[in-house]
Amino acid sequence: MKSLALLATLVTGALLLYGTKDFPAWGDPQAPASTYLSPVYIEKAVEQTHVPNIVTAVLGDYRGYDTMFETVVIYCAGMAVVSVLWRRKEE
Amino acid sequence: MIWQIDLMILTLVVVCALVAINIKDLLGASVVFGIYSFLMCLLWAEMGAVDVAFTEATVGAGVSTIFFIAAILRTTRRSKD
Amino acid sequence: METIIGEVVAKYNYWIYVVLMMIGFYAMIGKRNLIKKLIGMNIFQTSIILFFVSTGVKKGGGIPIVDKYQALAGHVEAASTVNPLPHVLMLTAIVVGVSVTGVALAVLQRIYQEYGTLEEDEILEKLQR
Amino acid sequence: MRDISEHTAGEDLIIKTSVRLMVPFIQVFGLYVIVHGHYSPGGGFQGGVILGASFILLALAFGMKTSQEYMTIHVNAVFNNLGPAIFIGVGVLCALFGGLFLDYSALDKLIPLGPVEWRSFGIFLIEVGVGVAVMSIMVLLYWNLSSGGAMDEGL
Repeated sequence: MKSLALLATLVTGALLLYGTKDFPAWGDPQAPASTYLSPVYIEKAVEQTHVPNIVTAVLGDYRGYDTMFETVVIYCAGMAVVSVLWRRKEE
Repeated sequence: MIWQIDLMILTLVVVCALVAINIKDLLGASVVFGIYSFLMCLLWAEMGAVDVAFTEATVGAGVSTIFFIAAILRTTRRSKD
Repeated sequence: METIIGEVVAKYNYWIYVVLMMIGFYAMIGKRNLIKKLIGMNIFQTSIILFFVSTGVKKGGGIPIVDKYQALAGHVEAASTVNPLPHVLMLTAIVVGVSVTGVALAVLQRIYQEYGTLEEDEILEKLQR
Repeated sequence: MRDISEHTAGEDLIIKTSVRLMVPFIQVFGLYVIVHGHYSPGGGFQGGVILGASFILLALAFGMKTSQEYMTIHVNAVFNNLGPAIFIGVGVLCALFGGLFLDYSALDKLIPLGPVEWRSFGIFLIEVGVGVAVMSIMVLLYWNLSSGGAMDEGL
């Protein structure tokens, strides 16, 4: 059982290591992830929201839906823990 | 970005992960997992992701470790592997 | 030879992330203790968050907090600041992760109250009886 | 002078005194992290977790009953619902004043501060909502996990 788990892990790891062949170099400013949307955020966020911390501006304004449902997820986690562990006090 | 510091922290992170899953005592495992979270926070602060590092320092290393310890004290501390 | 060294310098971070992911994955499917599985899940999650944050790194880039007056005057260039978008996405992922950990620990406490153990094979044995 | 036999592990003088000194500063720091999230690292998640951690620290040092004197279970239940309600309420208010959902510049019709300033202030409002929600949920999770659901005794 343990050797099977080790085999599965090694196969997955080898596949992922093979996949890193196509990645851009680490810290490359011209990587595809850094050229599409984020320059707009960096250059326009302060002008449009007056918030110097760009992460807060994107979190609260541009991606407000994301944060809202994330708050709902935390709320659901609290309710789930209460309903799983709830027990009445013995009189 | 200083690659010596980067490599050192990455090595320590891998060592902490290996210790956390191989130690027999579950309380020790959760404490080592807290150390792992702090090293990860250091790594993110070094990458320039200050908000993520702050969140990991409060959430991952602080509250998550306390949750693990609380649950272990309600259940059992021993583990077979 | 030089291309190999260049490849190693450019990619060694990704390889260590894959190693971390393998450790977490092995703990999830190979260990029998349920809390060990949970710690493995957290390691797996942290390695993926690490990968996402590292896609936003730019060599020589500063932190994503800019000077307000320089930015209003239009003096901020995108190349001098790291990419803030993965930070935002992973910020929510960390907080959701701790909620998932809390729910999982609650379920583990119920399992312990019911079966008196946290080992997977003993629970399966008690289920079959 | 107490007998040594009734000196249990949870009632250490040094821990009690230092926690009593530290908790107000931790709470002030949590509020600072929430309200200063526009200009420095921080925001609703981090500040909320720090505020929750101060109550968890009280529960660790003085027992769960003491922490429930400062934040009762009913207040916690109100806060649980208040956090998401602030967030969604701000979004609905924006929609009612003629903008899109969560488009804070529409609130300019309510109090004329300028649309850009309203976007900054709207981000602050929802950060407060997130902070309240995260604080109360973290305390609730700790109470439940450390007492096995009874919320009366435990760590």
